[in-house]
Amino acid sequence: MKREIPLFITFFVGTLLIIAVFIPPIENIEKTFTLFFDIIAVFAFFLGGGNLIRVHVHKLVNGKKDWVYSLVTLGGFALMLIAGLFKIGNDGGIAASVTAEGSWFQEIFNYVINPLQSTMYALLAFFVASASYRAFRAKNKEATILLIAAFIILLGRTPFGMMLTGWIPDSFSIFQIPNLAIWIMNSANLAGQRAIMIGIGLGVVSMSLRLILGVERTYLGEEGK
Amino acid sequence: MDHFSLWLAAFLTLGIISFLYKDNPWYKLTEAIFIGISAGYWVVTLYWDNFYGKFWVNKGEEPTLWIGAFFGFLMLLRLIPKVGWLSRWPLAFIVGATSGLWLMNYFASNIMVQVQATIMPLFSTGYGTGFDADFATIVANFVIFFGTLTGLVYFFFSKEHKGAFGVGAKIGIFFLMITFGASFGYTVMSRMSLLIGRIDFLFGDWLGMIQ
Amino acid sequence: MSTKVKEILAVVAITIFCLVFYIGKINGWETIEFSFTVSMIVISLLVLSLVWILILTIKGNLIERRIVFLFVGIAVTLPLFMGISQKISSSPEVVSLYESVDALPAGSKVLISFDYDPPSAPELQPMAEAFIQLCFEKNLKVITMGLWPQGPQQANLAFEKVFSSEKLKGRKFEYGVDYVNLGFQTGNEFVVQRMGSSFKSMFPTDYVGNAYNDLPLVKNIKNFSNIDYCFNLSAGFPGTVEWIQIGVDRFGVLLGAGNTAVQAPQIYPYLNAGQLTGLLGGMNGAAEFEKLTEIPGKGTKFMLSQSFSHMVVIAFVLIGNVAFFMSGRKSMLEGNEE
Amino acid sequence: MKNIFSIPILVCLVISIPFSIFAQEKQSDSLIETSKVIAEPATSLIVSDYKYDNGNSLKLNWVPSIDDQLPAGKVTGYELFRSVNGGGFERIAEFPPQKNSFQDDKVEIGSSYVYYIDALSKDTATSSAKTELINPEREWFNAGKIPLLIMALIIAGSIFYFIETARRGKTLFVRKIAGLEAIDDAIGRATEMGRPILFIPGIQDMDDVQTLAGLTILGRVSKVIADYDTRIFMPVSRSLVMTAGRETIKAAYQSAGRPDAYSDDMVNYITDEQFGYVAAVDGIMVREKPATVFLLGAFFAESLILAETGNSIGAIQIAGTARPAQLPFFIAACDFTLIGEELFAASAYLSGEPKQMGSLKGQDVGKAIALIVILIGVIAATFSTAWDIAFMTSIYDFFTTIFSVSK
Repeated sequence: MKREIPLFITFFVGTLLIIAVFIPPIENIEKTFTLFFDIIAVFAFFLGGGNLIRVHVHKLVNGKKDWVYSLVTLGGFALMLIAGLFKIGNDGGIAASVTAEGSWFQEIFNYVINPLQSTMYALLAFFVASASYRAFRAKNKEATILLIAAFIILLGRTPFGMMLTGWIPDSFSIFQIPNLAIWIMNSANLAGQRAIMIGIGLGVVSMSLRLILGVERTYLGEEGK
Repeated sequence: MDHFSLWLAAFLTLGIISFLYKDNPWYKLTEAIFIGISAGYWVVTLYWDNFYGKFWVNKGEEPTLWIGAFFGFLMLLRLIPKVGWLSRWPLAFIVGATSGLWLMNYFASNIMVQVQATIMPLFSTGYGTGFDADFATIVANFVIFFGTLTGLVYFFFSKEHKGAFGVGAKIGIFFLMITFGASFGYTVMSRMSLLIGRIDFLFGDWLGMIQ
Repeated sequence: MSTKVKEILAVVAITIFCLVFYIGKINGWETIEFSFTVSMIVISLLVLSLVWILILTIKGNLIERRIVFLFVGIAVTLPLFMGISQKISSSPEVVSLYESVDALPAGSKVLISFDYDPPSAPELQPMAEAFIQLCFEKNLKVITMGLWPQGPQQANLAFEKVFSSEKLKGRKFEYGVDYVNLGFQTGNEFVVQRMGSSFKSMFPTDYVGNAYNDLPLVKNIKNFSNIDYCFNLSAGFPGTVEWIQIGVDRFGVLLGAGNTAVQAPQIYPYLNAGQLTGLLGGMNGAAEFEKLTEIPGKGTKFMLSQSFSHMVVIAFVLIGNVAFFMSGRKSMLEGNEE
Repeated sequence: MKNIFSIPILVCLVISIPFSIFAQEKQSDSLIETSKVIAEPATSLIVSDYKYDNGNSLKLNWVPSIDDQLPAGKVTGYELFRSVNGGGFERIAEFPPQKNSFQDDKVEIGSSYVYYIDALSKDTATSSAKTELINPEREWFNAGKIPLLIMALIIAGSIFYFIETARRGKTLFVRKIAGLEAIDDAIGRATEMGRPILFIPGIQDMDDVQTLAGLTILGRVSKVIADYDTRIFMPVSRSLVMTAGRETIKAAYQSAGRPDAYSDDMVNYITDEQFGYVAAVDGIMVREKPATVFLLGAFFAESLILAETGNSIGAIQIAGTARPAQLPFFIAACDFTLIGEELFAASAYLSGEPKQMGSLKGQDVGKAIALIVILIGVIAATFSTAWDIAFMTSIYDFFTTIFSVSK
């Protein structure tokens, strides 16, 4: 029972969704299932959120190193919960949209989460540079090709490309770097993308089948019984 | 933006940037704020959008939604060790739904569409247009054709990359590398502009040094 | 002096610097702009330090990661102070986007989907502003929406910016008649699909809470067949790919897209297949579009900084490789800084 | 009493409406006669239910106007009008000259529709006769998707076939995948150094198949980890992934015979927010200094932040994703990278079970079919376009039909 029912559920749901593609009256069943997923995700959040609280309270109570930060995390979590669930500061009260302008929830998003998100994202610029310096080496043929392609696209997308190769006559304009960059995007890049996409498609089909048929069942904790 | 919110945003921005120097109390504080606030943000969003908006409001009209809620409830049974195994049901449901959905979607959009898109005449700009392609387009067509084929050869699992097959796979990996190079070239650009955005905030909006 | 003391001093120095300029800002200090000569000196200093990094790298081991970070920070910041402009070309996909919008008759309804959030704003916001302004200049009606929660807010920011622009200053735009912001709806690609049968079912109210039927611009819009053009600003999923797969393929909308530079390579196959009327890729695309539409904005302003940052990346790749070959390929392969 | 007088006025008004319309038509007719170019209308406009759908489309066919000749007929295009449930007519589509059919897939079951089509000339439009009232109907099988079904059956069938063949004991060869060969060494290294292993299953939820792929690999990896008695740590950004991750690791520890060594603390939820999660994982990396980092799942912009931070602490990194835009960064900053399909093949490969290996062989059949179809298709398209060879044209048509995805 413990073992067969989950396997059957996976098989049934998976097969139903595949068949639904061909049966017009139930072709919208995927929407219903997506809704189920969203609802399950909310319930699961009790586990996730609960875990977050547990971990940090644990640190706090045991006075572990850096417990202050756990306090801050818990405080932020609680603040956001109260602001959002009770819609504090919303003009329309509890009936208004939670993200209404002027509400605490939205204000905190704008002035705290927003700069944090953007800055964390922006750190990428630094990492791109250090990776370029350290890792993009013409170690072998493959790496060299990657480098050359990256180089042409980089140059082509900036005015430097035109500055470097603007002297090439128009009849050979394809060799001007910006044009070459576009040409590569539309040819070799496209070819590689397609091969990867077809491969991924087959990989997904195969893995999904393994899951639906119950060949792959590690996620259910079934292995080795 | 008033003074407080500007300074708060700047404080948090610099806190994150300080990580580049090394892990430090400022970063740890920023990180703690980030985790707490954003986790709270998501609970609230999930609650209002998914639970309230998708379930609570519509549960009368669409009784099937109760199945979703039931699965969600089973998920919570994890907290009771004795019946914890029941939480595998919703997991099984999710895995089944994801597999079924993605199988057909990927089959159609990644395999069928891409194969069909690659079937094209080599000396023309499109099907049925005659010899109308210029040299660059013809070369591009050949490149797409051979690149896609050899790229696929690279991914073969049941054949050793040896002999003629190995040569194909080798050429294939070259094409994959060009794709990665192109992605890299493009990506770098995007990443840099994000940093520019932040610096514009710091020196423009905050300190008013640039226009 | 111990490292700790130095670090604290640095923090104090930065704080004082910021305070001084902040107080200056409040007291109405002018913004700083380098003259041509100063700009050139700064540029040469940057180049010199790159040469210095090259020499260091060739001589010994790799320079420390943090120096790379510092250098990038400086190279991106300083150009924002420079008063030099640079030439901007125009790529075919940008021109075709412009032309397809230009061809729309006055009064056409344009749907703009804001599928991004603030982190992607530096790239996409300039596109949004230029596109909306172009629409208003051509007397098109603008309807905005978002598949991302923060999208509609970005739309409002863009509207504000556009209304305060020089060209449109004298004109009045009435909410509900000339433009509408429908807001955000959860459901990712399903939103697009459901909009295929009814806009109203997805957006019973607009962003501020007006009922759909109370808005003169949209009340007669049932689905995509009443929309003349769609434009999608996308930073990932859900975004351009979903709009193409559902909006274009199923409902036959005319679609143009603005993408972050990361997204753009994945969109090229669709552009190639004719499913898109045009594409703006990254800051470059934004700057080109601004030039075509003669609406200068942040895209153009950031371009110099952007070019510098690219030059730095290119320089770092070159330095890494030059050093790699000059100091014998083997030894550097194992090289680990710090 | 006043109201009584208004009734006849109202009646008169209502009666006069058709006359006023008629009058307008008359007026416009007379205008045309004087100077404008008139085109004959399109004829035989027929609407029929589109079979194979859920009652959401109708098919329209018509004979183009006799004035619609290429290159220079009077007709400049067509406009299609539709009325829903007896309401007013609205323009729903326009076409270039010579077009003679259209599929309206914006109809709803339960409503009735009437159409007419206008032939446009330079100055004016002439309308065809209206169609009969039609209701879209629902069908139980989408015959338009037969090609999709056939191809799906062929490819899924071959995967299934090889799974079965392998199950019956036939050994199938699968080539080495470098990243996967390195897993044992990477875990061994962490054991030697006495440092933990960090596993990151991407930042998407369980509704992304890449996350599932990551978790299936986690199952294999954590079994080895249990054998080596090393610590594993898995911060996740989704509650569901946390639950599934715990379940997976627990099972692996059980099957390795070490259920006592498992603890729920191995898997922790951080936050759903993409960059909040990244900020936390970066912190964990520099503080815990894991010896080995696995990055397997769906990654977005954070790929390089994580991979570079992992690199800076000197960890061995094994990464894999199906997102092409992130692959170059993994290739640059990680020691081994699973590219696209390899990510999905990994758990089958690592399991070492014959039936799982069989599915990989099945995938190869799919690739072989794609290869052959592209090869023959391109040749056919080339010859057909260039020299108009009928035989080639039919091959081309066959392949494009078979690989078409109907909506």
